[in-house]
This record gives sequence, structure tokens and C-alpha cells, in this order.
Amino acid sequence: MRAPGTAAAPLLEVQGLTKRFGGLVAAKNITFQVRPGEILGLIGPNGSGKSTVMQLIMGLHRPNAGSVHIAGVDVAGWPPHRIARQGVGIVFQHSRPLHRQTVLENIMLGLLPDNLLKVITNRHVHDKARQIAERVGLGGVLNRKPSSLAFADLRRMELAKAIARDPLVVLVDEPFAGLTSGEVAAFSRLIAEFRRDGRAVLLVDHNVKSIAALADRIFAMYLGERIAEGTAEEVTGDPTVRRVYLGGGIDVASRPARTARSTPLLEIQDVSVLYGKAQALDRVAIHVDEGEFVSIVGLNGAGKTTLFNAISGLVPYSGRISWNGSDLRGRSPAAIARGGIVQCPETRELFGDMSVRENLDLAGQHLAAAQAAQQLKWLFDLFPRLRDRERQIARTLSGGEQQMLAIARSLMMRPKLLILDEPTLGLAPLILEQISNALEQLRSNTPITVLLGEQNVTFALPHADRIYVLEHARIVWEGAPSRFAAEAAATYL
Amino acid sequence: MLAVQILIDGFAISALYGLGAVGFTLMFGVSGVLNLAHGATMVVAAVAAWVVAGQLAASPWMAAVAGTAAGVITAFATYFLVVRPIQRSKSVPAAEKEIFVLTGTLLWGIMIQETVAYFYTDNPKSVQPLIAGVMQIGGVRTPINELLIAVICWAVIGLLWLLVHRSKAGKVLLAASINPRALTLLGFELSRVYLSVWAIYGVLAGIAGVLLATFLGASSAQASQLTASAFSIVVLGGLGSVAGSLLAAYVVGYLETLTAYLISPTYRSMPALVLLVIVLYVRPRGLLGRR
Amino acid sequence: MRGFALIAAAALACSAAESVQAQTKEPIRIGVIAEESAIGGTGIVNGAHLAVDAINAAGGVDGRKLEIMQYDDHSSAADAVRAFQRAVSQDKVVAVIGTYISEVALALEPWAARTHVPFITSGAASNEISRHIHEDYDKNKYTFHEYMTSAFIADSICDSVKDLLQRKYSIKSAVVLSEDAAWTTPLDAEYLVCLPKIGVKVLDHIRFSPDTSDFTPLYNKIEGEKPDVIVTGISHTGVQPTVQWAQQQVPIPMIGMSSQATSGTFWKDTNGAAAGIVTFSVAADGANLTAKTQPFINDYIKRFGEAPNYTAYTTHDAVNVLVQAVKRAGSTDGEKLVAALEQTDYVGTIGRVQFYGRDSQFTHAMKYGPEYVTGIMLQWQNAKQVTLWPKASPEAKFSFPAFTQLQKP
Amino acid sequence: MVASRQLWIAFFGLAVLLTLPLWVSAYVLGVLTIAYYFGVFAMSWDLLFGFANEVNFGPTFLIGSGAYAAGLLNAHGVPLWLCLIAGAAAALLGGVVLAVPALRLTGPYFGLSTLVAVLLLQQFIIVFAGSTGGEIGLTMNDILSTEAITNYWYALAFMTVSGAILFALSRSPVGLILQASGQDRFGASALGFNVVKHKLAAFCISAVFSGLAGAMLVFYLGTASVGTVVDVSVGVQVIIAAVLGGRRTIVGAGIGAIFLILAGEALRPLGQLSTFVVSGVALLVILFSVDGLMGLLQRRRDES
Repeated sequence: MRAPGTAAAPLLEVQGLTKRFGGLVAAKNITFQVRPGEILGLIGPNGSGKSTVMQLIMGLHRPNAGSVHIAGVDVAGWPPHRIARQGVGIVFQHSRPLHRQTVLENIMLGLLPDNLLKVITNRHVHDKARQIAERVGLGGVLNRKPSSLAFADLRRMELAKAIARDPLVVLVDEPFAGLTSGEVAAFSRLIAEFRRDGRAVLLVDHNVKSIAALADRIFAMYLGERIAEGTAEEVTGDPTVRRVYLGGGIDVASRPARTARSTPLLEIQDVSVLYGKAQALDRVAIHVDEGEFVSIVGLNGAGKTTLFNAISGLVPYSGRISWNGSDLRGRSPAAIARGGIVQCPETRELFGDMSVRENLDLAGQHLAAAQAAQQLKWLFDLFPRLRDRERQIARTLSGGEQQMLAIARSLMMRPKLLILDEPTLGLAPLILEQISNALEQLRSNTPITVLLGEQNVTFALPHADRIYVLEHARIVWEGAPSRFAAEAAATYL
Repeated sequence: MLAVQILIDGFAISALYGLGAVGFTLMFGVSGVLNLAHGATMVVAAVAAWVVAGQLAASPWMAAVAGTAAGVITAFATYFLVVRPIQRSKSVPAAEKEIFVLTGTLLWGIMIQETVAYFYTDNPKSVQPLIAGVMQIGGVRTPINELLIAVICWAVIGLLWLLVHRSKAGKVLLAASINPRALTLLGFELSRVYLSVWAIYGVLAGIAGVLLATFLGASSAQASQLTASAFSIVVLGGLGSVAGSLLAAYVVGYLETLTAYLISPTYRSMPALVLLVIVLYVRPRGLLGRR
Repeated sequence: MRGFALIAAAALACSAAESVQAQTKEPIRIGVIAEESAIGGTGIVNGAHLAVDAINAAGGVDGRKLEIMQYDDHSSAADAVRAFQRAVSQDKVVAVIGTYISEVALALEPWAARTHVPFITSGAASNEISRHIHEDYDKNKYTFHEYMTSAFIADSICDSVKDLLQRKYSIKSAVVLSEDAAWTTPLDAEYLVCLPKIGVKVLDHIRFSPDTSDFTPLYNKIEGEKPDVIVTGISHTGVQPTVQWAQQQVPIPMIGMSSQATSGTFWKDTNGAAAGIVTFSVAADGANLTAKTQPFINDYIKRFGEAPNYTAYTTHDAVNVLVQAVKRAGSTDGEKLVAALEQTDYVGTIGRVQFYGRDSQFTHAMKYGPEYVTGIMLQWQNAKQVTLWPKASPEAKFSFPAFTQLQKP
Repeated sequence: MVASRQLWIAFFGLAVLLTLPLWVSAYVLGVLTIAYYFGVFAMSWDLLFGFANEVNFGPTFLIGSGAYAAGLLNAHGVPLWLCLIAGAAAALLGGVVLAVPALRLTGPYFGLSTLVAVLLLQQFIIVFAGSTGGEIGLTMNDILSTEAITNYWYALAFMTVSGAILFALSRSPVGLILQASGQDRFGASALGFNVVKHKLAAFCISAVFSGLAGAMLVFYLGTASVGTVVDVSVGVQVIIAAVLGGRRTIVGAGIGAIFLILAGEALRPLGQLSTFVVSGVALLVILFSVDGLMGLLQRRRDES
């Protein structure tokens, strides 16, 4: 047991850490310290660079600049295995256990020496592994295969492996993703114990809320840069953070009440999706009426993308998804897309080596030539930027332009229902403005129905007729935008 | 004189290598399949042409068509009997599909090879040149057929280029090679895309096989050798890069011809192999490889 | 599991043995090892069957029927060794005949020695085979070489060139073109000796790898050296050099040893590119070496629809040689058979077969010479093999394709 | 537990194999002798593929180096046992030379570089035919034994020992780390393991056994030739054997090899078609039982 206390010298010290991937700056001059027995929360939306920072500390990438000190030793640029031996343990979000070995053997793996001559396991490795297993609450399943474990237990196993070597610094990636509230509590307790052991803990997550209870301090990132640092309250209060997550003040312009049709265009009834052991969607039920603009807000990892992929037939699901009253099950993703449900995915999925025009033409292949030409003209009016960039190779476009292209390409298919997944991901406010306007035009000038998934509420709200809030794989709130601020916003950040 | 000779000989053989490799690399680029039954496919085409020309005494052109058709049929057989079952199999873990497809097509290739040998012996077969006779180029006597082969190869490759870059269907192929998932989201059935790729592949391998039979002669015993050479050319050029394969084909072709002329025919294939090793270590993605 | 597969295999093997025990008198089994999908191998198999059927039709060997146990070795030494073991210890053959590939023959030689079962190669040419016997007679005496050794093939070719070409055309120079193989090493060595003897200057000696597929560079090189003839030593390759020779219209005639060209199907395989090719063989249509030659050819064509290639003749004779030895020995015991085989004096389809004794450097190789076996020279002329040497029918004469310029004297 | 079940299968099989000389002919023993050496080839390949997750398309590079090193030395009068050691050493050396740069490559590239290594070795042997005997091959001065039974015991003992070592290794901590490294590079290194070091070790072990087996094989056959120990098709057979028998089991690879050789032999009456049929069967097994024969076996056990 190391003596806790903030006086002690920091175990983990990150100094001006910078990493560039080609043109993109994933982490820019990041500096923070974690002392023994301290828990630091590193938060930021997707693409904010928080994961990169974690990987840099672990040595999975080599930083362009800056230093990483573990207990005073600069390990920047070391290979991962040496950094690990220096005293860093990591809990990956997605575990890849040895499926043919038992839980105990998997944990033992973490205890083995990096030595070719150690062909026989000695007694105390067994005992140590048992102890650790007991400690993380795996005592009962020691001799089972990982494949037979519950998701939470798999996470426990990862935790056990990470702390097997009794590391000074523990990195945890999205500690609570995919866990039920009960399990979350249990995990919090485990992580809290690290504080008692005097380890330095770095929790990496999307938002403050999930780790506020646990973290002593929060370090918030956006677009590779530090935007705020301090206690959970301070950070949640921080205007920049609020702008990043919620945008500015929430606009609650009320909309004329719509007359809902008898049969909705898209109806989803208790749809559940499992990723291996992880519950990605839990009995979700939503409906979208003809011509309606529905926003699903929720943090990254809440399950929005999974829901959309289920609709597009890309992931297996239980439950029923019906389109114009007919069940979508059994139709190929392509058929669904041709049927009028077009998804514009979070990852954009552009044809990087093709020009803007080629990307659009591909989508237009289903239309008659005349139609396609007309549609193209309309899209170029909607996104004038794209007309200027017509011949440019998609890969070389700016993030915002790529997003416009992605949306335009989906519209090129003349969808009845357009699914927009995180169109604002990592985009600068100015671009958001333009995209926002485009959506507004869509909404007011076309009969198109839109299903928008967003974590940025200010972007999601203004256009929406109805809002669903998705949290931990469940729909937790449904209602008109006007009521969101009052009922949901508070719990949101 | 010697220079001209090397230039001419190298050109034809390289063109043939190129044609052989292009289909192979296209297949990998679009559908991620390395078809180790490639050589066998070429041999089938060659022998089919030989049978039609010899046994049925048809014209060389008829034979060529028949051979190409045989190539396409073999390609489809490979896809439906071996590749697709593996790709669709739920029991094969995704991470291991590659090795399974490799092993599967390998075995399938051996089966084809043995079948050919059983019915027509493993003796090399040669088809009458489409145009017989020779002509003088810069004082070098060159079989007209050799030139014709170079022309046909380039014509076919040119057509392929047009198809891929100028036609709607071609665009879809290209897109599939860049981002298949996106293609699905845009409402294109990948299964159909793959089908057309295998068809194109069959045509290319077929033509290559027939030309091989008219030029050097082809034997079922050569099947694995043909696969190996296509494979190494493709890797040298960069997996999935058509332009790279062509470049590599010429590098290899001329390297071999030069060695054969200036050093000794015995060492013919060695420098190319050494070069391949170097490239693999120095620049694994090959000369023009993207990935 | 291993158990199962194994029992299965054993059972299968036994049943294979059982199925043939049907006759009253135990048949005499002869093992035949060859790759059936290769021209040379087909010749061996067909030749053996033809000979055996004839002998059985004539009542077999003192009332005992002959039976062929046939094994495909895919031209691989390892396969051949397995086949040999099976033949000896499973199928109980009295002797093994086969393989036209020196590598395989040399791999089988030690096994013949270990198992004391006679092995007659009826197609491999390498001198090594008989050299081993000469060097360690007591160990290797079980192997016999019922085909001409490379050295004799070279001599035969030289003699024929002397008798034929030099009379009609003045042949002053030649380039030796051989594939890099076991059997061509001694062949080339002998070429380099015997060609100068008959007044032919060897301008160059080229060996190429057997998996060469593009011969253009070779021909261009040779053409540059302006020889009167190309003297060949090729077996693994054959169709390809010939086709490319014709396609490029190489102006120099090719004569020598081209094993594939001895096959009746060669014209078809090369689409007539074979026209004008001169090759050594042991016999051919119209050769009339012995009274047996022509009848054998006719029977062979009648039964297999194509003219025999050289291994067919040698294997046919090898079977008869063996049978006579069995009769002489009055037993199928290995030692006795070897002794009897050494007494061989049999007039077959290719001439009079005798083996050299242990004191000759070619121990157990076929005797070469006008009174024994000389082999023949044949030329492909419009889809036919025409024999030109040693005895040719009066109307038979050379005809080289137009593109070859042989300056007349 | 799977491991123990595999052990039982192995023990049962071994018991059967031990009794064979009592009731099968010398010929069957001869076939099995070759099969056992192939078994070792396949098992060492499986250690590399199944556990380190590296696809080695050139097992015959290791086998061939061992075989030829031993053969060449023996041709110069070096005693047999020394040649065996030298063979293993040569293979080890070749393995390191090949692996050190090759392990930096991933996916098809690693595989190809190993394949090219084989082609180069082949060329090398042909080109230096003077000393290597070229395509005709080398004839050994010594051989292990002329007695089928003795050879059988040698081969069986060799396979059993190698198999036991490889199996034990695959179950040992090192094997555990190896699997982790093969399955998830980052995960393993984040746990403090030097992935490259372990993969290299696996390659070396694989090399030693392949080389030794190659050397023993040539001293059994009495000849070393490209066609028997170097040719790509031989390597292909090894790979097929391992995948056919069942990846990641070591034992399975051995079974696959024995099955392949026996099947080829049992089908010899089919003449040239035997290869066709064997390949066909292998293809079917791969298509319909992903875990190969071992998979079939264990499935049956599970059902009963």
C-alpha cells in the first residue's frame, strides 16, 4: 500500500504531448499530472483525441513531441512492453481474451514473466492469480471459458489482467460502457480501491457524467486540445465544455403541432442488439411519421449508431422493424437502401480516392439520367461548396466538406427517410452553421423524413419535431423539443 | 541489335505477364480474394483452346474464343464451389477467412490441374499462332504472333481500363475496391459486384491462357508456376494496384530477358526473386501499392 | 482416429492384394512404376501391358500368368520409393520395371539393393545408374539399365550425323543445346568428344533450366554463332522449344535427342511445328530393326490409337527379358534372377539386348553397337515419323522446313 | 477440458501405433515412417500458425535447409548423428535469417516472403548443381537403417518426442504468451510482453524441428532431392495437413499429416487420380469442418 495524498510526486506526468497523423493533429501540447491515489478523468467527444493520448502513454504510438514520465522516468517512444514493465496497466474497452483458456489462465497471463525460459508456471503465480480474481469478483468462475462469461465479468477479467503486475499507473478506457447501473456501481468500487492502493488512475470517457462520481479531477479535450480542467462541477460549468456538448443556449423555438398518421412510416418495436456479451440496444421502441424530423440525442456509446445500423439491416437484432407497415427483416442492406431508407453514417464512408462528382454519380446510378442530373443540380444549390469542389478527390476535402458530400450523396438517392448519424462529429462551429441551414431547407422545402442522431443537442433540437433521448442502450425520454431543456438537459451532460 | 532483340522479346513476354497478373490483382483489389487456382484457370483455357483447335480442327480464332469461355467457366466454378462457401461460412472466423480461401483455392487448383493431366497428359500444349510467319524489326526476325500477343494484351488491358474508369459498372467495381460498406449503403448488392468481378477475371485469365498456349505453350504441370509468377508480380507491383502490376510485369519481364541474354538462361528467374525479396522488406506494399 | 485410418489403409491394401489371387496358380507379379500422365510414363505402362498380354495369351510362364502391379509415382522420387516398398513388401512382385527419369531411377537403385529385388529402368539414361553398379557391384547388382546410357545415345547421334548429314550437306559446326538434367551431363560430355571426332566443330555448349518456357533468347544467341546444326539433349522440355523454333523460323535444323519427339502424339502437341525435327529413338515406324519391331508398332497403334514412344519399346523388351530370366532361373528369387538377367540375350523390338558385365564401366547397361542396339534417327515429316538411320526405306529422305538453310555441297 | 481430451486422443493413437509392427506389413510401416516425419513438419508449422498466428507458406525452406545441410555434410563423410545436429542448426540459422526481417511484415506479405525464400532455395540448389546434385539430388552415404521396423521405431519415437515437446510448449506459459501475441499484438505488449521476441522464438523452435525432421527424412529415404524436401508442393502438403487435422492443436496437425499420407497411399490404386481425390477430400473437410479432423473427433465426443 502506497501512502495516498496529493503531496507525493506524480506517478504519471504528461508534458506537452503532441501527435500528428498526416495533416490531422490528434493531440496538441497536452499536459497533465496524476499523483498516487488520484483519479483523473480524461473526457471528450469522439475524435477529440482522448484515446490517442491514452495510446501515446501506453506507447502504442510514438509521440511527435512531448514527454511521458512514469514515476519520474521518461518513457516517451519506448515500446509498449517496456512501458508496461515500467508500471503502466491498461484496461482496453474491447477485450480480446484467449478463448481456449480458462479465466484463471487468462489472468495468469498478466502475471507471467517476459521470459522464454519460463516454461513451467510456479505455484505462487497460481495463488496470485486466484487472489486477484477473488478481488475483482471472479472467484466463482475461475475455471470457465471467457466465452461463457457475462459481459461485466469479461470487463472484470480485463481489469484483473491490467492490475496483475501491480502497476503504478492504471489507464481505463470507457470503464462503464455497456454495463448495467448495478454493475457500474460495482466497477466504481473496484476502481475506487485503486485510490486506496495509491495507484494513479486515468479514466478515459466521453462525458463527465459517467465518471463524475469517481474522478478527483476532470481533463476535457476537444479537437486534440485541452479545453478545460478541474473538478467535475467546474468542468460541467465551463462554457467551452457546454458549447462543445450542448452548443450555446438551447434553442426551443416551438413548432406547429403535427397531425400524426395512423400508421407511421418507420416503426421500431422492442429492438435489442447484442455485441458479443455487450447489450448495445435494450428493447428500444421508436416511430417516425411521414415528413417528420425526429432527433435521437445521446452520448457516444449510448447506442444511436447501433440502432441506425439495425434499421439499415447491417447488424442482427431481435424485435421488429417495419417500414410502411411491412417487416424489414430478411431484406439485404442494399435492398433496404433502395427501398428508400438511406443512412448517412457517422464514419461518412466516402469513396476517398474518387472525386466529389464520382461519389455523387454512384449514388445517382439508380435514377434515370434526367432525374439524376436534376437531383445533382438541386444538391449543388443546397451545398454550393460542393459545386466548386466538383472535381476534387474526396480524401482531400476538409472535414466539413466531406460531411456535406456524405449528406449530399445520401440525398442523391432520393430517400424517403434520411438517417443522419452524428453529422456534427468533430466539425468547427462555422461548418455546423452551414449544415444546419441545409437541414432547415430540407425540412421546409422537401417532403423528406429525417431521423437524426446527435450528441450535440443544440444542433439536434432546432429542426426536430420530436426528440428521443437514448442512454445506456435504452430510450429514457421522449418529447417535444420545447420540453427538453426543462426535463432532459439537466441530466444530459 | 542485341538491344533491339531484348527490347522486343521482353516486351511481348512482359505484356503476357501483365495480362496474367492484372486479373489476379483486380480480383484481390475488389473482393480481397487471392485466387491460388489462377494458374490452373489459365491452363484450362490453354488446353481447351488446344482441344478445340486440334481435336475439332477449328480455326485458331474459334479456339481462342473457346479457351476464353473455358476460363470464365472455371472462374465461376472456383467462386461458387470454393470461395463463396468459405466467405459465407459462419464457422470460419473472420480473421481466418484469408488463410481458408488461400488453402481452398490451392486445393481446388490442384484438383483442376490433376483433371487436365488425367485427360490430356501434363505435356505442354501449344495452339497454332493466330497469325503465322515472321517479320523483320530493326534487323531482328520477330514472329508476327509475338507482336500480335503484345497488341492483344494491351488492347484487353486498355479495354479493362475504359471499363473501370469510364463505365457505370466499372465505377461500381472501383468503389467496391475502395469502400464496399459504402456501396451497400448506396443500395448496390455486393454479391452482384463480386459476380461481375469473377466474370471479368475469368475473361482475363482465359485470354492470357490462350495467348500463352500460342506463344510458349502451356502444360498442366506449369499451373503452380504460373500462379507463383502472377502472385509475385502482383505483390511486387502492390496488391490491388492494376497499374502497379503492369509496371511490375515489365520490370520482371525485362529483368528475366536481360538475365537470359546477358548472363545465362539458367539464372533467368533469380534476379526477379531477389528483387521481390528486397521490395518486400524495404517497401512491403509494393511499387505502387496503396495499402 | 489414427487407428481407424490405418486399419482402413491396411484393409484396402490387403483387398487390393486379395482381388487378384483368383487364379489356380499363383501369378508372377511385375511392378511397373511410372507417371501415367506423362508421355514417357504412358509408354512404359502401355508397353508393359502389351508385352504381358501377349505372353499370357501364349500361356504365360510355365503355366503361371503374368500380372502387372501398376504404380503412379507422379515423377517424384519420394512417391516412387513408397511405390517400390509397396510393390515389394505388400504386393510381392518379383521385379520392378519402370521410370524414364534418372532422378527417380537413382532413388530406386538403393532400394533394389536393400530389398534384393531386381529393378529394370527402361527409360532413364544417366550413366550414374550403371556407374553405381560398377563401383559397388555386390550392393547394387539388382539394378539393370534396359535403355541406352547417355554416352551411347551421344555416340549414336554422332554416328548418324556422320553417316547421314555429312554425306548430303557439309556439316562443319554445331551448338550443343541441352536441358540441365541428370541424364544430359554425360550426354553433353560425350557430344563434346564425339562431334569433333567426326569433324564437327562445337561452337558453343548451352545448358538451360528444365523449367525454361521462353526459348527466344537461346535461339537468338545460337543464331548469332551461325552453326550448321543445333544438337539437342532435351526430355522434360520438348514441345515448347520445338514450337518456338518453328514459330521464330530459326534457320538452323535441330537434331539430337528430343524424348518427347519420339512420341506419336508429338505432331499433335506441337500442331505440326515438329516438321523437320530429327531425334534419336530406339525404334520407329519403318525402322525394321528386327522382325518384332513392325508387328509391335502395329499392335500398339491398333490398341492405343497412337504410335509408341521410345519407352514403349524398351519396356516391352524389358518385360520379355525379365520373363526369359525367370525361365532360365527357374525361380523368382532375387539373387537367381540377377544371375539369370546377366545372361540375357534377347532379340526384341529395338535390337539384340545384352547387358555389360561387372568389369565394364557400364555394368548392367545395354550393350551398344551395330550387332546389339544402336537406336535410330527419325525425322518428323507431315505428321509421320520417318526413319532415316541406320536402315531406311529407299524413299525416305531428309526434308527440312523451308526456313532452315542448309547449304548444299 | 479440451487440452486433456487432445492428450487422450494422442495417447490412444500412440498405443495403437505402438502395436502396429505386430500385425501390419513392412510396407505399411514404411508408409507410416514417412507419414510420421510429415507429422513433425505439420506440427511445427502449426506452432507457428496456430499459436503465433503467422502463416508460413515456406515450411520447406526450413525443412529443405535442414535436409540439404545434413545431406551435403554426409556426402563429405561427416557421421550421421553430427549431420542431424547440423541439419537442425542450419534450419535454425535459416529460420532466423528469414524471420528477423519477415516478422516486421504482416498478412499476406509475411506469407509471401516465406514462399519466395523457398523458391530462392530451390534456384540455389539447381544453380549449384555441382555440389547439391541439382534436380537429380544427393545420394546419402549412410542411412538410418534398412530395416523397415527399425526405421518405424526411429520415426515414431522422433514424432512422439517432438510432438510432446511442441504440445507441452503450446500449453506452457510461453505458449500462452505466444497465443496472446498472435491474437492481439497490442494487448499482449500492453501486458508487458515483447511480442517480436516470442514470435521469433516460435519461429526458431519450428525451424529446429522442421530441419531435424527434414534431415531424418533424407537419411531414411537415402536421397535428398528438391522434389522431396524443398518443392513448394511439399510445403503445400504440410499446410494442408495441419489445416486438415485441425489448427491450434499440434496433435491435430500430426493426425492430419498421417491421414494425408495414408489416404494418398490407400488411393494409389487410383493411379494418377489419387492426388485429385485426396485434394478433394481435404477441400471438403475444410469446407464442412472448420476445425478439421480434430474438430470432427471432439464434436463426436461432445455429442456422446
